[in-house]
Amino acid sequence: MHIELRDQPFQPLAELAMYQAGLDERLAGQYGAAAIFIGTMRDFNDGDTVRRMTLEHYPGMTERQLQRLVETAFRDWPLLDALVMHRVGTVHPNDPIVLVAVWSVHRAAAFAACRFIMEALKSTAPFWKREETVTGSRWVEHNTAGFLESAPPD
Amino acid sequence: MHIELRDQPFQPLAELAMYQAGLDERLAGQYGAAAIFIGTMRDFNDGDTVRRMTLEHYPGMTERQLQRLVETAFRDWPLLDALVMHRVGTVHPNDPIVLVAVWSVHRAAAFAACRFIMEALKSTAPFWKREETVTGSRWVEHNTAGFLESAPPD
Amino acid sequence: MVVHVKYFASLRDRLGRAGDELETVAGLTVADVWAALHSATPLPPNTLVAVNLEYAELTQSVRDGDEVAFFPPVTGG
Amino acid sequence: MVVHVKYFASLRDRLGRAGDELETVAGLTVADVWAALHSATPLPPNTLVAVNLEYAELTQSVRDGDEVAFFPPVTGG
Repeated sequence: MHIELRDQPFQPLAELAMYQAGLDERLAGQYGAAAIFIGTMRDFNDGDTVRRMTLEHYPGMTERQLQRLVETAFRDWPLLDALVMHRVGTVHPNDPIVLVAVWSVHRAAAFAACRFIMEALKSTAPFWKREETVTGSRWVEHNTAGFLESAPPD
Repeated sequence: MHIELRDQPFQPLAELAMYQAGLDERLAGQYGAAAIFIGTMRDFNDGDTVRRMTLEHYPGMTERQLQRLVETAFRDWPLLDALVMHRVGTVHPNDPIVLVAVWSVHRAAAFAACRFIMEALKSTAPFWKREETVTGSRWVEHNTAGFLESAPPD
Repeated sequence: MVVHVKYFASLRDRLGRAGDELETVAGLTVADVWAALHSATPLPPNTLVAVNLEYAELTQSVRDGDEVAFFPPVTGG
Repeated sequence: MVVHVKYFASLRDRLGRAGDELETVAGLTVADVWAALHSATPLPPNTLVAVNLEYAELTQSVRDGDEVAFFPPVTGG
């Protein structure tokens, strides 16, 4: 399990490939499923063009809270490994913000745990976004709903 | 949208990075979420060590069925792009079997559509696995349940 | 009419061949095609059926030149 | 006792500072800490609270040396 904050741009797929190489030394043949989420900065929000964003966090508490929610996922699903990376500092459109990857024997646990970690991160990890639009800067007031929007379609 | 069968080992993260580079030329700043699933061959199943596996498919129908289920996902969720790759032929433990990646503005659609595509692929795409264990070869009878196992824990 | 019949995976192994060419009269359903070729072997339960690369029901009518496939539950992914 | 108080994001901007050091008597709750520092400013609705880097309730007791943080709903990910 690895949790890391990054204050410079990072490449989630490259990070994932590196992590997976180390994981394969320990777990090759054991995991059947990896569920991965990558969150990327958009250049628009609430109808406005966003040029830049600052990600503030609470040093110490953020890492602890991420650790806690990943441990909760390990307790609730049969997971083999997990990787969480999150940007802090100044981010620009198309910059990756968050990477969550979860490995398990079967896909159901991997999907569910990856989703759980993202939702728990969004609602409990102490990060705050301030957006810079053409008209000035503003704090993002709240995150979009997660599970509420995700029901399978009719 | 891209759907591809591969008859030789492939590297999902490298394929994803290449695809993403092309996608960024068209969609940089538009997508906020990528949900990705990678299925990998395990070296055990139903209590037995599995040394090798053959993935048979129905040429023509398999591609058509994959196309159809990805189109269903595009109809049911606001997706920006999707990539599906699947192995056929002989695979060995730790070889990637399937890659599903979905890009959307928000995470809820990305997660739900990625999950939907995997479940629909598992239950409708004409692939069949024959495992070789120490005691001989056998056809895998049925896939594990998907959505049934995935409810959030109590 | 002629119907091109295909079998896959464990069903192909069980029947000992990958397909059949059936010359028959018009007006058959998918179930009739199976029965015409395998009078001694009932269609195994859970067998899936496709006509011209699309999933189909056993009651679907078959036309001259159609490709009809029978296969066990799929196990990809 | 001394309580180390921190503010984040829009709440910090609103208060015009990142924190306070509160010297006070023992026996305060988190809510009392806020009231002691901001008698003129009710705690904004939806404000989250942490004590020593863990989420806490407003009713939690605060001890000498504790770090108490107040912040708006989080928006990471």
